[in-house]
Amino acid sequence: MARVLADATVGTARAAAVVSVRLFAGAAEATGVRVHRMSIEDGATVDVAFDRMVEEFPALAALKSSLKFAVNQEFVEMDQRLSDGDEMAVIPPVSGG
Amino acid sequence: MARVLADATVGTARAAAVVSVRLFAGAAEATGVRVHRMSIEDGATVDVAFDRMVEEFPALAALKSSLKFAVNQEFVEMDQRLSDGDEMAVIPPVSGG
Amino acid sequence: MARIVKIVEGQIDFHEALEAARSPRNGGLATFYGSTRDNSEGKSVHRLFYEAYKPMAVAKMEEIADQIREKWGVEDIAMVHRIGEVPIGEVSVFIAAGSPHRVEAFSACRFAIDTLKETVPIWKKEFFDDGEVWVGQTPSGRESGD
Amino acid sequence: MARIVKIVEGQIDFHEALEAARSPRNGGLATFYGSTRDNSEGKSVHRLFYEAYKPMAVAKMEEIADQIREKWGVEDIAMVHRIGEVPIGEVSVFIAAGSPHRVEAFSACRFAIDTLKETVPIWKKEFFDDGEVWVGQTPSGRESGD
Repeated sequence: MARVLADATVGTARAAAVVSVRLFAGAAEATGVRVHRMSIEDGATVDVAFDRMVEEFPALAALKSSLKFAVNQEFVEMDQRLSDGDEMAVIPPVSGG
Repeated sequence: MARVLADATVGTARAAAVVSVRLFAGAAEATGVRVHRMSIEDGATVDVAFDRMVEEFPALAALKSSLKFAVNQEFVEMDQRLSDGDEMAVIPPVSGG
Repeated sequence: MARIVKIVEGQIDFHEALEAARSPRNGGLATFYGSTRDNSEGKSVHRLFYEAYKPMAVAKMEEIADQIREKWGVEDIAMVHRIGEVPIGEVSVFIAAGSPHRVEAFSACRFAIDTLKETVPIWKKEFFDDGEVWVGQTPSGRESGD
Repeated sequence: MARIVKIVEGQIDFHEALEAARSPRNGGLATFYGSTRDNSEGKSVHRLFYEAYKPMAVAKMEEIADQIREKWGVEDIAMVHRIGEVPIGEVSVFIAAGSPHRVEAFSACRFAIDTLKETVPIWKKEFFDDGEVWVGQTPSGRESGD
């Protein structure tokens, strides 16, 4: 999926960004994945990137309302844009302490 | 002073109470006394007992406004009455911790 | 007279953390030990496991320490979180805050644990007789109380 | 899972006090260490001495522990005050309060030290280069800040 998209991106001359997405706790368990490298249009939002993740890992859909997101270890809103090399994190409700 | 008073008390057929007064910290240092046994009319107030203490130990006068009093290890008001065998304590501002 | 912020596996070194928050100029030192309880919402907990997004968790803890320095002038602070398997009754998080005066020490300590629980990416999983759950993310969507 | 209330000479046994406030049902344990500072209102303090009206002080501390049990249901509490000469930087008072939830542990610990400082008949004397003073009872009549 990501690969097809990357190729399409190149085809339309838009720059591609490779983003690594990290998943934790319930999100990691639901998907069976802890790190997922994804190719996406440069400047795509976290929202778009998460939708791509859901296409690949449908179990994430049920969790969406409880999740927060971080980019490069800072919490961000869903409209945050992503650049090549960014680390995006899917953050379930925290429960440390 | 206390002795004279005790004799007077007997003379007028009022019962005498022997009270021990404990002094601490600045009050003990100002007077040089830590425990003072005093004979007083049974039912006399803390206020009266303290005035007797001041007659004997004038250095207490300057401290009066900062002092609290306890009888038998409970804080009391100045109008608390004293009985034979009571332990009265002169409590400077506390500063534990 | 120092700051310690870290995430550890295995038992927390309380002595080291306390020493960081101590100083001859500090008249007050407030600490908090969070430990794993043997029950949760009436169910018996057998074991616990903590997971962290380690670099971000440390960064958020440093951020909390920065906020504490700004809010109360408290610089002597230790914040240590344990991850991995934590036996019931053992300490999972330790906070120590030292300050010349006690009000600031308490405020800093309380703020540290409250904010840590809200913002630091660490997750706790509880194992019961009949299942397991990532605290805060239950099927019903409820969030953990404390 | 116990209550410890005492006044000691010599170093406080922190381990014993912490153990009293610990329990597998307690998820939170808040502590406070009050120590003697090397300065007071800008003056260098050389040494400190604490005096107590011991039986009344213990009775008042027990009363505080009773109030804490009534207010917050916190039963696991240690309150230990050191008297006599206390070297600079050493701990003069230690409080530990354990509770299933952290809010009650903090409230209990804070209330214990605040109330102790207001009501328990213990007095501190500070020795400076140029004199000595019973804290709270100064010639000017001012009371100590904390």
